Amino acid sequence: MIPLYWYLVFSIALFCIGLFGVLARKNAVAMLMGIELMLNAVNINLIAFWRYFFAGSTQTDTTRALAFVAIVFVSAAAEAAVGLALIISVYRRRQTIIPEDMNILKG
Amino acid sequence: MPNFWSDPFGFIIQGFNNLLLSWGWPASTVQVVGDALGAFVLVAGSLFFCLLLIWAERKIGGRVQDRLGPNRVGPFGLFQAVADMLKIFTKEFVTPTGVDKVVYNLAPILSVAAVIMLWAVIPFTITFYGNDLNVGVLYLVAVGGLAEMGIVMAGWGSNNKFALLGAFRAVAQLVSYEVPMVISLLLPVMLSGSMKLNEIVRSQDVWFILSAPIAAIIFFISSIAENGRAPFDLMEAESEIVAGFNIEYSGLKFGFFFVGDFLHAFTIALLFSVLFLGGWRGPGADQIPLLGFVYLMLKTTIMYFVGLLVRFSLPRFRIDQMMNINWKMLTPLALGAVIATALIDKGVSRFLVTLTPVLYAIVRTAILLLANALVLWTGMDLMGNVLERRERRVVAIEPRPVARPEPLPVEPEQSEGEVP
Amino acid sequence: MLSDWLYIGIFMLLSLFLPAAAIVIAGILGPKKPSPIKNSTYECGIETVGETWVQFKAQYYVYALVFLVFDVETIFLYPWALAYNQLTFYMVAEAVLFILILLTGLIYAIRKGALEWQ
Amino acid sequence: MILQLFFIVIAAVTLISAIFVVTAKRLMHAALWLVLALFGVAVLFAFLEASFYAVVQVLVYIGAIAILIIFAVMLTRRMMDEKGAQLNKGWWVAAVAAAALFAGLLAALGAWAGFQEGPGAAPDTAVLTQFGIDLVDPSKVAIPFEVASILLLAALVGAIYIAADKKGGKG
Repeated sequence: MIPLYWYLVFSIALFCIGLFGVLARKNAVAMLMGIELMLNAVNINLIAFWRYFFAGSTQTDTTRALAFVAIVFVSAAAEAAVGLALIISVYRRRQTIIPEDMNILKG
Repeated sequence: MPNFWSDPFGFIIQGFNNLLLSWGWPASTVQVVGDALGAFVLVAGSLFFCLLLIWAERKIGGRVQDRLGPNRVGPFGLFQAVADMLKIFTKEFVTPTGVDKVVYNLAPILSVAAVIMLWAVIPFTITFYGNDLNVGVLYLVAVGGLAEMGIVMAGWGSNNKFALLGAFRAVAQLVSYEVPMVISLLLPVMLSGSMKLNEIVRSQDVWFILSAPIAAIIFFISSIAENGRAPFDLMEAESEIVAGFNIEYSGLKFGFFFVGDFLHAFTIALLFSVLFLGGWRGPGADQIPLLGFVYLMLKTTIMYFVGLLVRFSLPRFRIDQMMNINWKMLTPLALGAVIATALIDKGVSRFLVTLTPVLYAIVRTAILLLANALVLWTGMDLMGNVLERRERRVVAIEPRPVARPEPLPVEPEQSEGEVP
Repeated sequence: MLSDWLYIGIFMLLSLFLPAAAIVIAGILGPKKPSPIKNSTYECGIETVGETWVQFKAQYYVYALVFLVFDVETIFLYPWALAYNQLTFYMVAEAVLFILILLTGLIYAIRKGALEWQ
Repeated sequence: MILQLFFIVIAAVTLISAIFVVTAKRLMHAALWLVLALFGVAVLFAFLEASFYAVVQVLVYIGAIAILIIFAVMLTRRMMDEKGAQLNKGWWVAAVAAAALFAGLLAALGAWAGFQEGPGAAPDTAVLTQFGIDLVDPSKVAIPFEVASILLLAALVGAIYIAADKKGGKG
């Protein structure tokens, strides 16, 4: 069977790739894609632990992990929705979505 | 060993498994090989079944529009679709320049695969069903969502301004019509207590169209819109942007968009009859599975025929009307139906528990029917004056273009006698 | 559980490969006579004007956005619908509150006119 | 044994497509690679026998969020953006930081005791129904259930207020 640490190593790798995406990409939408990858890595981690420790067990509340994953889904969706809305409105006013150019506050 | 006449599918599967086991293969590989073969039969079968659908659609379309439809090739024009298939197989693939190779070629395959994958979970008879996935209903909607990805790829991949615009209008329509579909599918799951399609069919002693008519209507309308047919066929409408997202396709790639289209029309009827018309249920369907299959096909052809009638008789909606229908009528109605059914059914079922099971089912269905009628009436009433008020205001503002003759250039009076 | 997904996986692979095989066969059978005119992008016959990347209205974004919110709402509603038969009236009322909160979101979008097709 | 082979193939495909998401030159390619990566994650959920979340992942991420991202990519296109380098100047600093984090987390993972755990008992099919009951059970997870709807409402209202173009389709 597949030992647990395979899933954990995979989710760490996916998380780091997402982090690299957020730090290195020039385009704001591409940064959001990096964030989506990181959130997916978190989901994989949660469900791996749920499956290996809580899934078939007879403990009382084994579905707490599932609720946690549902909340991660909701926050990822809300974050993507509002983030992209912000990017579009910035694009509409400043005609650019390169984070460097958005430095109006610098004064 | 089920005998052949009562259950041909079960007989063949059983016979095949025994044959493989007799060769001494381990049970797991037999199961995998059986799965693979079953899947192959279903996929290839649905592709060739599409030929029959194309013929049926053109024939019925002809009759509805008071003309004959194909009748040259073969008896009643049956082989017309086969002739079309052979012709389109030898058509040339014209790929324009600047096309994104992978995305361009993957789009038609994905849009057909999204439709065929729906067949994996459909229960045909009591013994023969593709797969009893315990998240069946959500799988249906998720796979339906993949078709949108295919359309986006087609629009973006073919490097054509109009294809891009057409694709995004199509995706906007599909995306907004998936909301009422997802919400209306909540009701069969609630009433049957399981997402397995087989379980939904088995718990439909009273057909769900009786206890959740609003969900049935909304599911049917939104699946027609999801399929991009007749009243909602803005995607490849001639009056709209050239030919929608499949401009730059030719030959079989273009053909596959329409194979997916025709197959989806039949699959909608199949899903509707499985979810709301009790699938293979009918007198004697439990003992003789073949009879169950006949019932299912009967219900599906009826719903398919209704879909075709709707397609060939209704004019096309404007895109803003289409969006208004969805966001102002279908989605609130679906949410209202779920709320009303949940509250009224849970509130009332406490008092009904003393009745006998049969009476309980009848009374509960009657109450649910009443709840749906109530929601429908208030919905229509609410919708009615909201839409009217807006229409009246709009009409009042705009000057009505009345055909008034142009004011003649008024010459001074005394020049009456001159010939202009 | 896994055998279900094995069947779905095989089904998915087959439904991707069979159409692809058909297209490859059609590619082999069909004639191949490319010509620059034939390969120019179709623009009702006239030359393509300007770059292909054309601008869009924010309208499309609002539809995808409302769809996303209602799609995510179903994550919570489907398990609740599964367990509907074993729930008490109070629990059902909680879920109805959940739906009502999101219904106000929809009504806000309708009143603000964001869902109109400009 | 075959299952482990499947897992390695799926994980490799997902990681490679994730790397392409991060380094793809054209933004639309990055979005399509993201769809493939999300699909790989959905298959992994199926491996972990959380079939509800495998289907929800396809439905929500690929059906909604990927389409939203593709719409946003389309709405904010400019010819000039495509030609320039997609990675900003200090990209190697980011690469080093990510690699350091990867090594650090691996070390922490190595130190953790419960490693040789084989998978526990498979979840029975009623776990989803139990999850449904717990969602509305006040003593269990009813509060996050309602808070999630408020979060969704806030996201919907905020995003609509920001995105709806006020000057009549100038966007």
